[in-house]
Amino acid sequence: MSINSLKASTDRGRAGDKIFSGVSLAAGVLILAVLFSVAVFLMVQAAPILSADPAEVTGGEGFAAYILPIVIGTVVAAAIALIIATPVGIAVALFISHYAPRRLARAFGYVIDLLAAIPSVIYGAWGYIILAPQLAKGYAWLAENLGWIPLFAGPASQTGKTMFTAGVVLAVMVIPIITSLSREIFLQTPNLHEEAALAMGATRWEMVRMAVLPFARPGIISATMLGLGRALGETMAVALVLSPGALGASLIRTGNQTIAAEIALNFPEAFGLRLNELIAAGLVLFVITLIVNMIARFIITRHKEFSGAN
Amino acid sequence: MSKRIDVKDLNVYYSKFLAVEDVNINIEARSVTAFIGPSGCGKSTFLRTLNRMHEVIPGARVEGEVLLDGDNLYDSAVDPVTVRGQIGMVFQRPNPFPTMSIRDNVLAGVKLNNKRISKSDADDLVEKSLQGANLWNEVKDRLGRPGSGLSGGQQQRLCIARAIAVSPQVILMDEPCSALDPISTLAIEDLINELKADYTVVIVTHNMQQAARVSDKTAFFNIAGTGKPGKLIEYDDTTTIFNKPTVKATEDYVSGRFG
Amino acid sequence: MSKRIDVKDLNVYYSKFLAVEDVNINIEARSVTAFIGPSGCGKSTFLRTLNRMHEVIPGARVEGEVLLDGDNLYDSAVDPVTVRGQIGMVFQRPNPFPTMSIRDNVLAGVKLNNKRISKSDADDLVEKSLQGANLWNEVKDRLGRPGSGLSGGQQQRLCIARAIAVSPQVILMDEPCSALDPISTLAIEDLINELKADYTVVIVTHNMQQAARVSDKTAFFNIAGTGKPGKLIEYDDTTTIFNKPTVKATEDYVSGRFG
Amino acid sequence: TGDTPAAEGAASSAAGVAVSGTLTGIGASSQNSAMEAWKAGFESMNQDAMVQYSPDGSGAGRKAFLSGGAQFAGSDAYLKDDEMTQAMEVCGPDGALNIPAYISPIAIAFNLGDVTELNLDAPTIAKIFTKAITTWNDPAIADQNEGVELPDTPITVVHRSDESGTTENFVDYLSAAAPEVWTYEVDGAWPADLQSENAKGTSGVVQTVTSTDGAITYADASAVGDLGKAKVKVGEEYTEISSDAAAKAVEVATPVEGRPELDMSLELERDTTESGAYPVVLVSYHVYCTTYDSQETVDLVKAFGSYVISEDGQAEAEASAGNAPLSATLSEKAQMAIDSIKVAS
Amino acid sequence: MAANQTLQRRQSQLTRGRLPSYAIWVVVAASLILGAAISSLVGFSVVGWAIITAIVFVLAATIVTAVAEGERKAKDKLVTFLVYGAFLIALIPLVSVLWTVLERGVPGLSYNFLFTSMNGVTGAVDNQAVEGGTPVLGGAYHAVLGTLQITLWATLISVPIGLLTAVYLVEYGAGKNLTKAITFFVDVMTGIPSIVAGLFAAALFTLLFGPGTRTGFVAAVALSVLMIPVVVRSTEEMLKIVPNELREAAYALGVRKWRTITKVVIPTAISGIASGVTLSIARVIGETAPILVTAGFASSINWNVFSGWMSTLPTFIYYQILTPTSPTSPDPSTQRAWAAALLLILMVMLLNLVARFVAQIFAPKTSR
Ligand SMILES: Nc1ncnc2c1ncn2[C@@H]1O[C@H](COP(=O)(O)OP(=O)(O)OP(=O)(O)O)[C@@H](O)[C@H]1O
Ligand SMILES: Nc1ncnc2c1ncn2[C@@H]1O[C@H](COP(=O)(O)OP(=O)(O)OP(=O)(O)O)[C@@H](O)[C@H]1O
Ligand SMILES: [Mg+2]
Ligand SMILES: [Mg+2]
Ligand SMILES: O=P([O-])([O-])[O-]
Repeated sequence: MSINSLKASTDRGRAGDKIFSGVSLAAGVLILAVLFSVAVFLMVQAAPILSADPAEVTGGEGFAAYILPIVIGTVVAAAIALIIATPVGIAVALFISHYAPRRLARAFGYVIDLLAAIPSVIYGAWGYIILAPQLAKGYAWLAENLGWIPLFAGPASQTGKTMFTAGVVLAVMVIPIITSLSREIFLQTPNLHEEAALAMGATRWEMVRMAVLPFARPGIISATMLGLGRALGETMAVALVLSPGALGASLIRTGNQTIAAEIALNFPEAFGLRLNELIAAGLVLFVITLIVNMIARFIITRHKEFSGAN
Repeated sequence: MSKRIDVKDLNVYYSKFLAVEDVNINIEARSVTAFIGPSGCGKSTFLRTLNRMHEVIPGARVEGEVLLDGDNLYDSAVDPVTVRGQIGMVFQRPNPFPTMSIRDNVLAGVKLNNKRISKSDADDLVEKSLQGANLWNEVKDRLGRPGSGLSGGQQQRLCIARAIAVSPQVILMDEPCSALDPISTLAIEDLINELKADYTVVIVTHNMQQAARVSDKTAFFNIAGTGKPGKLIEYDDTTTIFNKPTVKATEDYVSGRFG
Repeated sequence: MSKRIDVKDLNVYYSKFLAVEDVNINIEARSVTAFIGPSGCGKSTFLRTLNRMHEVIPGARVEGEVLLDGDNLYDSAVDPVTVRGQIGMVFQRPNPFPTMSIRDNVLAGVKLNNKRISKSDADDLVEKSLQGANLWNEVKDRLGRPGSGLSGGQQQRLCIARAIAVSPQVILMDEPCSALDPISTLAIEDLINELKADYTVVIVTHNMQQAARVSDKTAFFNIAGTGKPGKLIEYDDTTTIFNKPTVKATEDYVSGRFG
Repeated sequence: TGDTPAAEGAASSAAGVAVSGTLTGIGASSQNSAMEAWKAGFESMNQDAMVQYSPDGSGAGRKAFLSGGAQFAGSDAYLKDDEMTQAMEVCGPDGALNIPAYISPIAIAFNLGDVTELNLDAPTIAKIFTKAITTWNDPAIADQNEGVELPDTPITVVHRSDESGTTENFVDYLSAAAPEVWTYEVDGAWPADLQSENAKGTSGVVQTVTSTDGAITYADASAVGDLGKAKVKVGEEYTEISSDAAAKAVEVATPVEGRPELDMSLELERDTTESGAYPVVLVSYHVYCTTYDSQETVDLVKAFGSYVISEDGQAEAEASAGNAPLSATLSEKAQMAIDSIKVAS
Repeated sequence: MAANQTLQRRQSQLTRGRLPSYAIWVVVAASLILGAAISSLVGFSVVGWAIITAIVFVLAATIVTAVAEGERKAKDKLVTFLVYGAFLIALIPLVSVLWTVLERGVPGLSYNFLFTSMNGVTGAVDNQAVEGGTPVLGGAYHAVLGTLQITLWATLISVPIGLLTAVYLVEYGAGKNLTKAITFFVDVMTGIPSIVAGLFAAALFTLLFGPGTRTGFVAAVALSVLMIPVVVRSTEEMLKIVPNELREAAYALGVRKWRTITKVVIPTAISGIASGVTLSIARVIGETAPILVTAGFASSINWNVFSGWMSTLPTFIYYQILTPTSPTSPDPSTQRAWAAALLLILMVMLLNLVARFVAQIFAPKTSR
């Protein structure tokens, strides 16, 4: 039997591949390890709350009663943020990739990226110094004219530091995340497909809908999920902007709270069981993120066959 | 339905590079015109100026006039979308939408103008177009699968089906049979012959026999040398071009004696 | 340098879909083999199994053996990279690297493999490869420009230049002349003839005359019907295939009588 | 590039021993400004020593201290009994020492146009903060302020959104001085049932009140700026907020029972009738160990602790933070406590 | 004669049914007037006028187009308006924030601010500055250094790990269970509240090095936990859209997979990757909460990330705003806070430029 020449040279040549794939694998495993330990850390720290006497938990009615309102608050704040930021973010990305005059597009992209450059403390400070008083006027109007809708039930906050304001600030913080990733993907849409659409007599929007958006769909979902992560986990801006309180349907009244802000506001003075409680709240946030992301992944993989990379 | 095209003094640029110079040509309605010429001489470039696809490329621009039944496509008041709706195109490189199924690919253009097309009309149209492009038999069982999982030639025929589904008045085809076997090639040539009855057809081809078989008129493009612009050398009835061309270069090219 | 290829009982799948069934073929070293057959019959698919490019597609797999000078490519100990280093390929759809200049595209095989090469050697290699692909004259003044700013035919020739620049022992070409004018086509055919002296060449073509002109042996693939796998119908000396094929289907196909 | 020099001081500490090393404290943010002053003053006298203080919050400070993560804690409340027990683990059998270091009156501050002074008794204050009184011209307020023109502006209560020592001290005052009205638990968090406008941190509530007409809050006196301040009824008089009045309230406080002899945890008498005392006051402590592992640390802690409670130290703090200095008697007692700190045997 | 000629010139078929170019201005004018009318009904304000005018204009222009040019054109116009509108809307907060920061921050930017720390700056010093009208002392030099060091370390940790993980997910791990696990955890990680990341890092280092281990490096680790998911997910998306035919082209040349990835795949996606990395840096460089619990709070300069406390610009800003150095006269602190904010924004802008520059060098040459 002849020596297989195809095998002969392999070992040395393969080293690079082995190392690179090994290192990549190691990176992935490392992340897994870190995250796993974050999860363990959270669970260990949160555990005492489960066995705690309900009366000792803040609110005196057990952990579930304590966490539920702020879970809802968190979800509401994130929802407001995404409802505003997703269409705006995608539209801005489209503006930069397909609508703005080509020569200016790059500069515009840079300008929008600046939104990401602003630290969250500053968003917080801006939110309560500038934005909240402006919105407060609108809230008064809403309470007066649309007060019958529970979302706008009065009395409107006088300072404007409400759930809606917090949602708006979060939206502003999320927009650059959605925009930046979506824009890059829009720009990568194969010319061939854009041309195919245009050649059929598609208007610009039809071309976008036919070629760009389907191509970018998984990317847009990922971008939105990253934005959602930010909206759910943002701590300082919400802590500064929101005037928290009990859960309520009205978005323009003082009240509601988010998990991240609850942790940030109370952590400094937290002690003993209260600390476990706050960390358990963090764990709950984990779970929320997880559920939303799993849904998103599910949507992405369902359409995998029709991915644009082929 | 069909329209004539008259090109006057057309210069086509990629940024500063003049790719095609000074083209004057009159293409009759209800005829098939073939563009031939060596690779890189500007056939695709020129073809793309006929439905304003050229300007999609950054920096690309055009000087001169292209008249569709007397109306200048490049008039500032003209919306390229209107132009492209009337002048369909099949690209040199097949480009089905990977995110759409085969069926949706065929219907893509139709749905633009006719959202509420009934399911049965759509089915008919899909079948008719795919039959026309000689692809129906091969894909009829997998209309719901992505268009990207097709062989090269199948993709090319899919793009042809997509273009004819919208029944444009003029159809531009850039090497429509380049990836096709003789059977499919003949089918497409038949299709072109059929289309001619109602539409104006312009094709780019490297296949002299094909040009001779399907076209009424033939335009020969050539390029003098690297960096020089491509030019329309001769334009005449196909029989004339292939049998007694007036320009030496044309004769050399069609007879296979080059350079 | 050149190597022979023996294929034994090869089945090729896309996930569950059996695309090509039961191929047995022996390709001699230092010869040119042509694959012909109707569109969608599995020529490209089969060609891609010869240098293990098929498995790059998710879900795609192969059963059977492909022996390169007796060594099975699909042996589990074989590194596909080694295989591809020895068996070069030109794809049906030209795919120059958009991130690279024309020059870098030609040198891609060398540079991406991190082989050190002096500037003058590199220049020589670029010129030689581009000359071979008959592209040198057209691009010599713009070697630094991106490879994507070329015409369809130019891109195709660039990909040929890129493939021959690494001097593989076997070269697989999928419709290398599909977008080329007769001049370039002849040049590429000359190239193939030259290559034959040292290498083994396999081409897919829809052009019977081309197959007849350049190949020593011809394999005819066919497909029985939709959803059926493609099969190798007949494989023989080119002259035999074109003049007195043994199978009726082959005769019909090469003589232009179909169906 | 260099650090801004503070006052050049003599290169020796108050105790006369040259000390060196880094002293780490974590704790109340209320003390932060004073702490900056102490740091600067102390470091300028002891070139080789450095003090770092992270104003994470009292709870975080005590937690860090008890786990050995900080050598001293700043806390708006003295260690609770179980914390005192825990402290034995890091501090040795004698546990920790609570030493008052920072006294600050809490102003009841409001934004009411030209009105910059109001007389309020504890029940009225409690009613305002429980929202039993909702407009400024409510008779309960008007009766105590004859001659003051009160608008019918609605009252906006502003409280802290974060847990805080200020809140704890303020509600402690309310529950002691107006027990019928204020029935809520004394806690660093504002009662959940009384949610109103709120903001994070002292500067947050002050900012909110400043920009909201008719708003009222409670905040560290030094930070309230131009806002109106309530005079609080103590005994039969209305006492104006001042450092002296605050110091006086602390002076009349009684030591917490059951603590070691030298510990200085104070039980403030919020319902005092002592004339001239202002009982809405926050006392912030430094919590030290009774023993440390090394002589170097002991020297450092003693030197710093002594400086903080010294007349100089208190004066520096007052100049920076606008708080009330410790009285001489308290200072003396504190010095005794600090002197007792020694190396673990 | 002239009149005759105009009569003879027939209407182009291609422009038939197209609105003349002045039509848009008519709509603009009409919307302005209508907007003024409606807003004065509700209670006139310039903002209200602008908003109502914009809405009226979008509606009117869309309807006019729909009537004259058909539904498709109208939809196209509408989307165009919305896309431009979205951009303008996104500019509003940006301009507002930037204006706020500039207005309040520029007065504080001085040589002194840039090149001194807060060491020795007490409330008394600030009081003096306010009363005596002398320049505000104290600066953010220490915080700038802290920000740079901590962010640099966080980047050094997260970018390689994030990039490699994304490479693993897209290029090596397709369909494997490990991939699913990593994806799962990375997804969850995107929603970690920043303070929890800080607490985790603090707990980790307490476990490893004893209580009270607070250094810049601990903060860098905390920030990495926040950065990594952003890097992984954005890179993953960018790698996924690299056309397979480019990978095939490289493989066919006998190029090893890792070289294909580093030389072909990543350069093709570099612009998006760079954007993602900048985004992740921008995200963490402005974090406050995790730094507070991991790096302590210093008012003097520290060059060593592995020992001693550190401040960053956000924590500096945070404390300057929330616990002003002098509570009685907080203005100097506020001024320093805004100046620091401005500085931070400038730093991120610069970083952004650098990233774009880097991306430009490798980016695909897409003249076509
Ligand atoms: N990625 C894919 N996934 C699934 N099926 C595929 C894929 N690519 C090709 N096919 C199918 O496999 C069969 C053979 O395709 P192949 O590309 O090999 O044909 P071909 O002989 O090269 O045709 P052509 O001459 O048109 O290029 C066809 O039916 C095609 O639809
Ligand atoms: N995007 C582009 N930017 C710059 N130059 C280009 C671009 N596309 C094509 N060219 C150049 O313009 C010239 C004409 O190209 P064109 O594609 O029109 O050739 P063609 O006649 O269609 O050739 P083929 O038969 O090879 O398709 C060529 O020299 C080509 O290199
Ligand atoms: Mg072409
Ligand atoms: Mg093929
Ligand atoms: O000092 P505080 O706890 O009130 O912030």
